[in-house]
Amino acid sequence: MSPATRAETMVFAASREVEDGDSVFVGVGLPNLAVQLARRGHAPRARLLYESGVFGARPARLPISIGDPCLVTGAAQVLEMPAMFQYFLQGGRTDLGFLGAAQVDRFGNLNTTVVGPDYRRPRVRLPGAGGAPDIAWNARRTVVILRQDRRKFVSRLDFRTTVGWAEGGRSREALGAPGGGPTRVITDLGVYGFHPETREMILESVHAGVAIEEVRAAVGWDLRLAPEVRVTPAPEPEMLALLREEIDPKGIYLGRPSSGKALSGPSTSRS
Amino acid sequence: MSPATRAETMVFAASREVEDGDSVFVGVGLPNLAVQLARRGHAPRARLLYESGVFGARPARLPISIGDPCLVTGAAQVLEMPAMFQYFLQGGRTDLGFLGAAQVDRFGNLNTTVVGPDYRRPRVRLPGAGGAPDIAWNARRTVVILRQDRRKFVSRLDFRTTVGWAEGGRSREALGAPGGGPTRVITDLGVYGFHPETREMILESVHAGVAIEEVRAAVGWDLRLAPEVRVTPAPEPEMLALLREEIDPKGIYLGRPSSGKALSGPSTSRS
Amino acid sequence: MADDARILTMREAVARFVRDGDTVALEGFTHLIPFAAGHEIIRQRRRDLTLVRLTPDLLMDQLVHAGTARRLVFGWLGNPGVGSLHAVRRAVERDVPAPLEIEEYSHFGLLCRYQAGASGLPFFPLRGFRGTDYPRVNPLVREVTCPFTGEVLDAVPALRPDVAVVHAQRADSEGNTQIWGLLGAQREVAFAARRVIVVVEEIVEEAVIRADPNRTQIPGAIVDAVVEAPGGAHPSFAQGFYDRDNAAYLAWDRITRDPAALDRYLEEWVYGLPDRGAYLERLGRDVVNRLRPAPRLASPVDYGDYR
Amino acid sequence: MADDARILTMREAVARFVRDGDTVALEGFTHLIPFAAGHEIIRQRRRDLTLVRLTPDLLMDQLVHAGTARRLVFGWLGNPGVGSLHAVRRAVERDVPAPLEIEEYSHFGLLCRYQAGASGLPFFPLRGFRGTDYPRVNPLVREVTCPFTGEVLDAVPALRPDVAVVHAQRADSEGNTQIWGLLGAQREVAFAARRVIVVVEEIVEEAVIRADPNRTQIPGAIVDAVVEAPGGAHPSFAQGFYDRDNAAYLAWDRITRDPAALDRYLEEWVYGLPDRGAYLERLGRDVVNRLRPAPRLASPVDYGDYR
Repeated sequence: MSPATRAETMVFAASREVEDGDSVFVGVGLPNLAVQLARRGHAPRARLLYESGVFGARPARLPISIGDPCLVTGAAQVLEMPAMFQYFLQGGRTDLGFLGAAQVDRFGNLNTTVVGPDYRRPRVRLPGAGGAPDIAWNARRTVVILRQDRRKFVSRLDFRTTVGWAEGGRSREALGAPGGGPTRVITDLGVYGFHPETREMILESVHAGVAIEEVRAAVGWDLRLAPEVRVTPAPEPEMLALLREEIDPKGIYLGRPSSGKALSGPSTSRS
Repeated sequence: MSPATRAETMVFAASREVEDGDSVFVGVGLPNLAVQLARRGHAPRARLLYESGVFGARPARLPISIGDPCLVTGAAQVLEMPAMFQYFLQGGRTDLGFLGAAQVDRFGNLNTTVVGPDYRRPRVRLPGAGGAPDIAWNARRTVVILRQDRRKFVSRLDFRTTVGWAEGGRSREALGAPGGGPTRVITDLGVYGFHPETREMILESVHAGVAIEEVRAAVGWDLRLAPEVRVTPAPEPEMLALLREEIDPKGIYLGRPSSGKALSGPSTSRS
Repeated sequence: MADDARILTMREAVARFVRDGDTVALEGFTHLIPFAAGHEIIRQRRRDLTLVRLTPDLLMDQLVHAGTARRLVFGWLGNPGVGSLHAVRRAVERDVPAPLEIEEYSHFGLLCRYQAGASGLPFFPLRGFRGTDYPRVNPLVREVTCPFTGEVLDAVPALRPDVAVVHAQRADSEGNTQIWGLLGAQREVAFAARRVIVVVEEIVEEAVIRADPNRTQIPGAIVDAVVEAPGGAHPSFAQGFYDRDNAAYLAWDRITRDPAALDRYLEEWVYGLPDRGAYLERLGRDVVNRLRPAPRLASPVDYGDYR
Repeated sequence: MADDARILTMREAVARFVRDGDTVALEGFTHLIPFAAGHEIIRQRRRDLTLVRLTPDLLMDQLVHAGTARRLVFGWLGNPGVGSLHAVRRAVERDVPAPLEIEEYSHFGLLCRYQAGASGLPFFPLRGFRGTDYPRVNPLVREVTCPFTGEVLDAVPALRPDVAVVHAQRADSEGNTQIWGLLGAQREVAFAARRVIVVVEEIVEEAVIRADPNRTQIPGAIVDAVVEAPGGAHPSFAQGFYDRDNAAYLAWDRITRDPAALDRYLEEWVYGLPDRGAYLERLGRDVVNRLRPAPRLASPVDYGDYR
């Protein structure tokens, strides 16, 4: 079997963030693969939540959107959206949320609204908030997954759609946020944590074959490193086989290791 | 067929308050009989609502409480109670509500909470509010049904559970109430309306055989009379037969005209 | 992926999750009243409870008379369709056998407290107390001003019970719970509570639940204990399983007026019995059969197999 | 007691209940998107509409390109799982073909606006905008202070659309409407609206609805028109009836990038067809058959016959 690609390593790293029994807001694309992988491995009782109103989904195919009918059939509960947001999210019943973004800053705040300095006349009009602000605000842990480049890791967001650690330090707490804030940012280059005091993003590991300079070049601020930047653990062979053969057998999100092709645009979008 | 009793006349008068197509908060006992009668007569499309969460009930037997299972089977919709109160009542989707009371004052305000001057040490602890305040506040029309005596028609309530016309005049409006306020009070002696300006209760009709002095004796304030106090219309024979033979065939609420016995205590309670 | 750790006997569930001094919400609006659970709370002699219920009825009369309660939070107090709760009234009117604090709302007011609790909000706005005497006697009925219209509304604070106890028709072993017929505020009180005990007519395979996910009211994620207790809502009813035992409600009107009769009732039907199975045996097969309705099935619904 | 006066053709329903300048909410979260109704709004050339939708998608691209909209109120804007809505983007980024005002919330923010509208409240409190840039760009995101804790929360005002349009699986002739699968905010938007148009896969006998009253999402009391339009949610899905036509979503990504292609699409699929029946005919039996899932029935439920 060929070694894990960077994208596969990213998905595997994300899957390690899921704890058994967690109620997880999933989204589609890469986070979905990560949670499916976790459920097949160390977290068989993780429960999948979707802002469309589904709790305990057991999709029989790869869902195309967070409102795919395969998420409904066989689920434990489907409820109206106001109840999903009020009771599961605002009510503090969510352990983990996965989010994507067009821009992320050093404190894990996210922009999915507009690119460009003028909200009224944006250079690019992005989808907007969806459920992301509420997932990030309320979940006990939030993990951001995105493919990395310098235009995405910015020193200043064009628009703050979703609050991570706000201005760092205790500023998130000062806003009154009940959830735990972002714990990890996972990209196709490496894995980041946040400093426990300053709440600034810290490079914790790089994927096999990625140089730290390559990472620095893909970050728009002066990136802090962990005292020891490790190499992200590679997926165990059986996990990799599962990912390739059962979870994304057509390579819709991860491509074929041989071809390197994959659907990238929408892969971390939430809807 | 023996002529209508006072209780039967009361139920018939109440049934005339139902308009075809109305969404009506019913309660059990006398209001239920009134609405059933209306549905069999001039208002076949009146829809029965219960604060227990039922819309469009078609009970196959006389319901014992507002949460009787016979109200569920065959209903058009059953929803959770918060939705019932928020969407049907507070949301302004109710045309008519029937209410009972332990005490009523000249402005149609109701007490179902305590008897005695001290709330903390009541002479009689009554059931309390239930859904009555919200029905009276939000329904476009409210009709109060109760068996009348001087202890019930009081000059001053011991506790105001439910707002009718408040202090009269435009005081209900000043409180911000969206519903239309009480339109009728119907007892076993007569039928009352409210003065369009002062909002004070006015005797409009007495039931056959009831003297105005008998009514005055059962009212704890100086009762106003309509310019012409009529005799309450007697039920048409076919309506009376319906009431006796089909709607309350066992005489649970109305007794048998021959025996005069009836269940009176809970007959206008809501639960 | 079934996990049976949550399936407990009633004795275990109450012993583990209901503590002296707790705020305990026992919900079920006329329907699915958790009598079996309430009786176990009496049997285990819990004390100083704050009992919360939209419509305190026979069960509350029993819990109060048995001395479990320090405080009662409610919306409507009575024997529905029959009369008064005299045990509660003795406590409120005359401190007999002991004083009982009361905290009183309309149904809607208490429902809004549950909703705030379930929603992680500190308060909930509503219309419904203006012009009434409730704000005068209950300091938890306050005002809030709309930041758009300037209108003054009522507000109630969140209620987060330590424990919610609800009865339901069926659940799987993870606690995914389905209710049909009157839904009361079961879902809201469960989400509002810190611990949740679900009592059901039957524990079913998860496939039964998952074949109709819209029917699920309470997700397993928030359930601590699942107790199977068929007939556990008697003398109230369980839609499709049994009718209200109206004779028992009528009989209560005599029992509740006489403290000695109430003592005897508790001795015979609560303290003297180990569990709901024994209760049903004592009640007799005749009564159980009499209360069973003829079937009336829901219309079929197809979710489709998407793969 | 059936009353068939509410059963209308789509043409009649839109002609009667959707007016130029109206605020029109078209709901259905990825599921049951009211494409057939939206196409009729385009066909009748409504103008100056304020369109409201949690997730504007292909349908909104079409409505905006066709010139029906003056303003868009939304929570997430995109072709779900595929990409962008370029017609909407052209209008927002470059005023092409005409300017489009936008008013933007999170999903939760807009859901709370519906809930306030449905509940007769002037506002709804929530947590979710603090620390974001939304209050800066949307003056309808404000603050409210909890009268119990002093905590500052976010608040949004009630939204009461002139018209709500929802698609559903089935309704009776009085408009009692049942939905299963994703429920979105269909119930809330219907209660919030002044007029309600329900489009269904099938109009059924009232006995079908009344055999499962817990399944009813929208009561007939608030429904103005019931339109039968099988397949009316295509290319989105109707749980149990058909799957999402993903090929159509992928194809849209090409169409939406090219205004001329979008013109051709509207000509062929909207203006050039009288109704949804003709649309399905043009789509072809093969597509319809391909999208039909194998059956997966809900588990039985017994309501009991109480008499």
